[in-house]
Amino acid sequence: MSPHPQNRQPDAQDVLPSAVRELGGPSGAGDAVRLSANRRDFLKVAGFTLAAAALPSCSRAPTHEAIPYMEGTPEFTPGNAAWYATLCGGCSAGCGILAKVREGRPIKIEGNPEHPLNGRGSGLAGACAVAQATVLSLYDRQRLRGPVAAGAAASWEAVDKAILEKLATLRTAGGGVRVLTGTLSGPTQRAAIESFVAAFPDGKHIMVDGLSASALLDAHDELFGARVLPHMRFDRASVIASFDADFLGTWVSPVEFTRDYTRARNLSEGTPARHFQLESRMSLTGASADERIVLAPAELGGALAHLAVRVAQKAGRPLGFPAAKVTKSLGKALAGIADALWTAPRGTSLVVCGSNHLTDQKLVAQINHMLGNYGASKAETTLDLEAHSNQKLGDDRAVHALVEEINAGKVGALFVAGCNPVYDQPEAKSLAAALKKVGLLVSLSERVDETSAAAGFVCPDHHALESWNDSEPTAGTLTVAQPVIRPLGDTRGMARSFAVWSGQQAPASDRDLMRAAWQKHVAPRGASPAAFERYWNQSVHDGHAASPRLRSRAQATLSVPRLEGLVPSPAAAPLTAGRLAVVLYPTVGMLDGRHAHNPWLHELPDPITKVAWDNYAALAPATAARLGIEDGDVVSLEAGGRTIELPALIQPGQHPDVVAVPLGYGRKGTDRFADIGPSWIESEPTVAEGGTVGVNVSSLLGREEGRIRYAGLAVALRRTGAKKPLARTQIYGSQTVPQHIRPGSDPRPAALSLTLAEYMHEEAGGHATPGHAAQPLWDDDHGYDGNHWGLAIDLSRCTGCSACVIACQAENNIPVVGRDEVRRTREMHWLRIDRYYEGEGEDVSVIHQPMLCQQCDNAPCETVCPVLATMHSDEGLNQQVYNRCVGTRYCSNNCPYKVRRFNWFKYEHADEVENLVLNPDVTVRTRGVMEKCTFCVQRIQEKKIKARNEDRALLDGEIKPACAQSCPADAMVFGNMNDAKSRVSQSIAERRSYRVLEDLDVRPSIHYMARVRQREERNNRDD
Amino acid sequence: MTHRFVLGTFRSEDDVLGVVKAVRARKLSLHDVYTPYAVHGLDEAMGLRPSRLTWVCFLAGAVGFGLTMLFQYYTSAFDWPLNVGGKPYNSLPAFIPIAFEATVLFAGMAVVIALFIRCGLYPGKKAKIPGPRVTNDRFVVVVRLDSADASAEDVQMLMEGFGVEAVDERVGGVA
Amino acid sequence: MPQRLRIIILAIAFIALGVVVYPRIADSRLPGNHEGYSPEQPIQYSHRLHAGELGIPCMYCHFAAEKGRAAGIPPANVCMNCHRSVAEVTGRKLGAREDLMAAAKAAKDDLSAAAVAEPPMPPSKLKALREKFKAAQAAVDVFNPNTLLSPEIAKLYDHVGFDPKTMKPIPGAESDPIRWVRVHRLPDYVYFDHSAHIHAGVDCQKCHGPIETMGRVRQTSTLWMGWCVNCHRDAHANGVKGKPAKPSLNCTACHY
Amino acid sequence: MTDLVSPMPPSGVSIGSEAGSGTAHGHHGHYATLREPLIKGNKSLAQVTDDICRPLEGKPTRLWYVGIATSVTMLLVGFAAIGYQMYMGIGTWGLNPTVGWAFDITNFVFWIGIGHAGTLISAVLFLFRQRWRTSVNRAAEAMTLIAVMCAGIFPLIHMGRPWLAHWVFPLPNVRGSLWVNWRSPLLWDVFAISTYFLISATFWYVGLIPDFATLRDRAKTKIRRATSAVLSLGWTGSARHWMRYELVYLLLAGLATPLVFSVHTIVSFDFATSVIPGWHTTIFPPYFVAGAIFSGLAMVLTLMLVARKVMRLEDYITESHVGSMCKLIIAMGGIVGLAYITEFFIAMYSGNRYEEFVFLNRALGPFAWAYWIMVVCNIVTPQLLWFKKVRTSMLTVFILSLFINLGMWFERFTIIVTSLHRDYLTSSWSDYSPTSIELLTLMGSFGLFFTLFLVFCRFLPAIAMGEVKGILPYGRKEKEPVQ
Repeated sequence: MSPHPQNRQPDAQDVLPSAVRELGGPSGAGDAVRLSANRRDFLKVAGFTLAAAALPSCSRAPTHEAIPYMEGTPEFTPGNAAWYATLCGGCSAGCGILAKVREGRPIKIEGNPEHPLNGRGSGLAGACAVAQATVLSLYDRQRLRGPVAAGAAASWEAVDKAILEKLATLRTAGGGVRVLTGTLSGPTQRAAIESFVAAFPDGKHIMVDGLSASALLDAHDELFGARVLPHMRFDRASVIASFDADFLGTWVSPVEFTRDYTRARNLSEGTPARHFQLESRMSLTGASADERIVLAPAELGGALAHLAVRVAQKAGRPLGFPAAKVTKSLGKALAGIADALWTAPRGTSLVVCGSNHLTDQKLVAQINHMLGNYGASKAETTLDLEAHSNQKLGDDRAVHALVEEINAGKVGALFVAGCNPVYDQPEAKSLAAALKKVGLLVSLSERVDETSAAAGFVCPDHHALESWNDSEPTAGTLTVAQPVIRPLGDTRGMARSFAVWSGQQAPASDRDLMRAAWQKHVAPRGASPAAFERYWNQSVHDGHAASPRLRSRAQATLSVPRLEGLVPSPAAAPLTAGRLAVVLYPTVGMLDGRHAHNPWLHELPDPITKVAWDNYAALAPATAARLGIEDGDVVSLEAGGRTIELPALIQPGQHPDVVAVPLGYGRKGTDRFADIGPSWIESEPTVAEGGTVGVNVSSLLGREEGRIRYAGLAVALRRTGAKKPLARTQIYGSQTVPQHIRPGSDPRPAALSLTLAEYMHEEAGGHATPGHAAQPLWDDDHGYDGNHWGLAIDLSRCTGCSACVIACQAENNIPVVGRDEVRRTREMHWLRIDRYYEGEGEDVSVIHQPMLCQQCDNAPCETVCPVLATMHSDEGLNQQVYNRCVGTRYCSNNCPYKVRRFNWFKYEHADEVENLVLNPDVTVRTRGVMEKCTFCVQRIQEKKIKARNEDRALLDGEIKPACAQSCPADAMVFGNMNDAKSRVSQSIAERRSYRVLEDLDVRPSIHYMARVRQREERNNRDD
Repeated sequence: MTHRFVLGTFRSEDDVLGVVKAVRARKLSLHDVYTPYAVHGLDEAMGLRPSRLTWVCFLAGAVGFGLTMLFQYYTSAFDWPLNVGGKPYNSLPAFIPIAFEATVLFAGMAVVIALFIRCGLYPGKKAKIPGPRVTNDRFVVVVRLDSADASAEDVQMLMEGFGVEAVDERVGGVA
Repeated sequence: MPQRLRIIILAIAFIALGVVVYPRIADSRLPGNHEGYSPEQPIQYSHRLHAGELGIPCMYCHFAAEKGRAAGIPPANVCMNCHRSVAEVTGRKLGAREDLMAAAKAAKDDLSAAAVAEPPMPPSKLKALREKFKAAQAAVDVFNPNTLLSPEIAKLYDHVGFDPKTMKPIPGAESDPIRWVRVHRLPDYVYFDHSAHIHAGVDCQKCHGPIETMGRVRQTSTLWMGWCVNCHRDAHANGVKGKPAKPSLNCTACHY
Repeated sequence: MTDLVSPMPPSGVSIGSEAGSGTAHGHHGHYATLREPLIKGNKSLAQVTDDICRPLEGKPTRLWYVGIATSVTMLLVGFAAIGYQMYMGIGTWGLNPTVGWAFDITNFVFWIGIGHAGTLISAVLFLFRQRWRTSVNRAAEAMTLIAVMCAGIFPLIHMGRPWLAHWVFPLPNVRGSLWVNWRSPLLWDVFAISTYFLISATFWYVGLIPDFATLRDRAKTKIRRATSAVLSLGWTGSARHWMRYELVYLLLAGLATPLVFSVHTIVSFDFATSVIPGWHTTIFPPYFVAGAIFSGLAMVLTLMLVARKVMRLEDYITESHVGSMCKLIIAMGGIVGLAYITEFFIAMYSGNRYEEFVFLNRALGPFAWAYWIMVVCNIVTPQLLWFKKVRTSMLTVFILSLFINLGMWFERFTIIVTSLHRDYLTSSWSDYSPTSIELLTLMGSFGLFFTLFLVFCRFLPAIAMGEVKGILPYGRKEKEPVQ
């Protein structure tokens, strides 16, 4: 294509046009406006594209075309980004996001800082890894391009006609019509479905959550008379006790919780909240806890009952049952927790539980009630039942009933949208067979998945970024979705599909449908058309809205819960010898498996295990040693005739009776990833021929009282003798070097932690840095007179959630390299999160440390580059010039932090659709070139030019690298270190602040602030 | 004017050394000596002046060192000063290894080129040798007869005293 | 000595060869070196006429240059701001029918000559000539003496769907994007921001040359890195038009 | 003339007064019993010429054909591997961000080290007037050149974009001008290696000129005459030329001696000036130079012992030559062993936890096997050479020399890989294992080495005739001062 391929690195522009054409013509701007509120109809927009029509020969000047818009629009300046507020489609939490759109393509997702849920007006714009990765799934080639009937592409007219005909017979014959969806909290879609099912004599809308919180909802239904989730306000908590709830990782609304949790634990404002975590496996939340107590799944009910009795004793309200028997150490720990909970002011403690067992959740509600944690919104307690949460609405028992109905052949028509029961329900296997009996099975899935494969009709919904939609995460608060790109395929919004199938005249567009629903359900009653227009425009612009009308509809009973007859569940039978209790859990990236087609999330290492591209059977070190199992040994888990084979992984901090297995893997269609990554004589494909990424373990799920049981199933575990080395990005887990090589050595001082007492004590907590001040050898030639960029990372705030990793990947065009390359520790993430274990056996502490280019002022990497491809800017940036790099890798060898990444192969690939996600402001690196974190220099340049064009100085906080920008915990602060008033300077001046490997005198520009734990013993301190 | 040469072929270096000394003692013009290897002491026996190639070597080395140092200083501290790893623009100690290598390179190449020029050696030059065996196992001492009346016999007599193998008289050149 | 002379001549020839050949190799390997590049455009738009003779400011059409990275080629509606009422070039007979006919005849002659040429021409060349003739013929056919429509403006109208007879948009007409040929193109790893330079007071001509005198746009500068850097250095020392400027000399000013 | 420039050793061999009698069988003088003659068989000058030129002029032996076929096969397979690597990317090597160099730079340092013995024998021993060097210096110099070529491949192919390798030279350019980073040890390497190659090649060629003249004057075929005429540059053997020639040879030896020390010093700077524990060590320059000579001598022995058998040069490369080299190996091995102990001691003594760990990790960590191969081969093996029985058994010496080659390769591997794979942050600790491509590339470099060496033996005089003749006992009286 060009005469000098080595000098030319393909960028996004080169691959754009044909891909756009392929996907149905040039895509215009989003259909609504954030930046300019006066929305107007677009005239024909040809899209600004630059075509590279290469000459066949080695001409010196290949012809490039420049094709301008036919009709300009004030909204777009080619080369500048537009931002639109919309709704995240990553999970049911309903966070508000901003989508960055360049030349009609969304390329980056960020949190909406003004959104009441995940932004809450703090200026923080956190978005989790999943939210940010959804932009990639937009460009997924495997998404259906249009409706499918009986396995063949069909037109919407034909499909609608066929469905309506079948429905007509059902309407008269009276068969059951069921709509099975994931959690839907948005009024528009709910109204559409409700009016659809209302048209049938036996119509019902059932919601199901792949990660169920059914017991929690049912417990509140039984106790308070409202099947709702209280809105948990971690920011108001001073003591948190979590029983197996991974609220920072995957539970209910992790971004919001992370934000609130870190705010409650802010060290600069009084005593930080204390966090106890009682869990059977090592979770992300457990990693952040001050005190972490390991218990077996079977002990959980007993522990809760024990705690309830303890608290009740303090409250002077004896419960009707005695304190359950627990082990001595657990009893001691629970006594301490009870003390802490009780000492905290009423309404400021919070007990949460991830169990899907009704009694457990009732006990938790009881404890919270005794502690005064329930209240109305005004009461400012930790559990808000008035503005309750709608983030989980699934009802396992209803699903169970549906499964039985289907098996009994009572269902005439089943519509499945936003869920995948054949994949994630325990009865998956029988369900697949039973579904054949359903007369009309319609899936609205965006792709052919386990469920839609059985469906007669697949009527694909839009991608979230193509949709008009809304969500009501908490009562009265709406997140508004507007499309940020014209649909890439011939898809149709779910609400509109149901409107069409109700047989009435459906509105012309998704937007009209939503406006109609808003007029009916959301907007203030009796608003004038002009007032509605204002309300609508403002809501779409902001991406969120308050609806007093919806708020007032929420009726939560705040009466004393009915606690009579609460009987703690009997302690589960102890495991028979040789059996282990299986704990199935979601991972940060995969959740319930809905993101299994997103390569970014597959390559995102699990924050705890650091494994990518696979699930595994995690075993405690003692258990593994007892069974003679090593990392990567394939083991079989067998229970009730079902056998699953998985590679083993040794996981410190896990209960020895437990085998923990991630959910969400083994999805149909993931064999597509066989081709991802380079292929050469010694490479192994990411997925074995015909296989899937990981293994589906839903057959190990149980059902108990109709609810899904995730933990406790007894399995027999055996070694199969096969080996499957796991792709891990971190091989060695501790800061202490191996004892057999250097006995008795202290941990290395990379990620430091202090106890709260040490921190409070000025001298002890003073600069945590070990070592001595280094004497520079050279005179200092280089004053940084203007800006001197620096980053402060607070290890107390960092939970390890990995949002920054994906933010960096999306912002900086970081390639996906595939399992084999990750196995060779060649993942390309510029920002990795180091996870260190300290301690032995179960009693393990975890510390996370984001590690990225430290932008050293005395950078060892720069000195050794023979061709000046890396050197220092006068603003303190360690610059890497890709086009100059010849690839000696000397810089990487000489980097004490090993944060440089090398393009071992040609990682950029020719998928023109997927390449639409590339950021045109960052060069796509070719093979043989070193790359690394640049502090998002493209953002620095953009803002600097903006400020200079406006003849003003840069504001503190105006520039945010992608990682700092995305952090829900506000753990990263970027700014000018020369400005004493900047936030970063103030953070650096904090006495917890230190620099990693400072004694090498490399003068990093990244400062870390030591982790502070509220516990007694010193853990991991170098002296 | 055309010279006449008397060529004596010898079999051992001791004989050569002897005859050379004798020729010079007789004040005969010693034109040249051809040997298959470097005979030590022969240059002094022939009374050759020491070569000045040493100076070429030294000067070229000095030039190499100076130029390289200057070039390194110019490019890194003057032409475009760049901050590399916080080191000063003029990182003098870091320039020394390359300057040293350049010194050796310049000196070595210059002295060899000078040798070729001084000895008139170049590819394709036709070697003018008094006989094919001087590069194998014979030594040839060439005495030039300066005057027309000088007698080749005298020279031959002298050479025979040193066990000459063959004596030859040539006009115009040795080859 | 002749041998020595030969050696010296050889050495000089060798060095000269290096001096001559090396830069050729070096610059042919440089990406983005299009100095002198002046491709034919789909519409023969003349900067000399618009910017030079008519004095339309650069920023009227290239308004994006002030706002962001790309100067942007104006959307067709910007052209139509004027050309909805200007369909000819005043004071000139750019599209005179006689000229067009002469051009068509010349093209036909070329074609006929080529058809009987000995040795026979390659079919691709013949095809190109035939296309040329057809285009010239079409220009004659399209020519409407009543409106004195310039053939180049006619192309514009064609692209946007505008009827020159009525001087009104054709209802329901499909527009067809104009595929301009890009002249100035930096390699993909170089980021250049027009707005920063314009706000610093750098004239367009500094990089683009005397564009107001060009009938067809030609790249007048090498746009090599050294060329950019030297301007930055100069502005660093002397400012831009007397106004102090601090242009960056960092790598990341352009490369990221 | 003083002793300094005397061609005769103090206890040199001399012959009686029969000089000039034309006999090739002079009898030994009274010193004869004190030391073995350097060249056996009491050769005449013509015999030397005949013996050394014989392999060039005759048909090669069957063994030669077997050798060249094997080594060319290795070379081709290795270059196919390199081609594959170039086409696919460096990823075909088992490297990762933590271990950014392994086989590539190990091979590079190994081959550069091999080269050092050649220069040592030709230049350093020349300056020290070690006359036994004349039998081996030509081949040793050729080995130097070939080894530097083998070494030079690796910095080139280890680059991610080798087609831009010319950027490491300070060439005039239009980038502003953007030159090179003079502070980078890798750039020093570029200059050191290229200077080393050029000077070694020059030295070697200068030494060959009189031998080319000899070949020219005895050539029987036209082609041979023409090529040797061109290559001999018209050398006549004139005493004036010999005088300048000897001076230049001396100067070159004087230049090559500091050069050879500087080259491995600079190679060691690649590591010593870095911040990586296990690399950042001040002992590296002498340690590397000693190690280089040690490995080079072993390689010279390996080659010589084969060559004397294959080329029937037993009279020229005698047991005493081998013995001398064995003694040098003992000395160098001692230095290397001392360096190993010193760096270990200093690491323990420094109190630097990173430094200390790296060395313990070498001995006890995942690459302990490589470390112990290195220790056994490099410290234990040379000690066997203290025994005369061992030294005089050519087969034993040959096997021991192979062990030292192996050990020295593993020394570089240990330094590079074990230091990198577990450096400062435990989170980035990594593993390394070579891929087939790397193994084949290493094999290819040996293929290149042996191919070029066999070609050298076949087409060029493997022994410096002019120099050997200069030390023959033939035709010379006992040393007497020249007036």
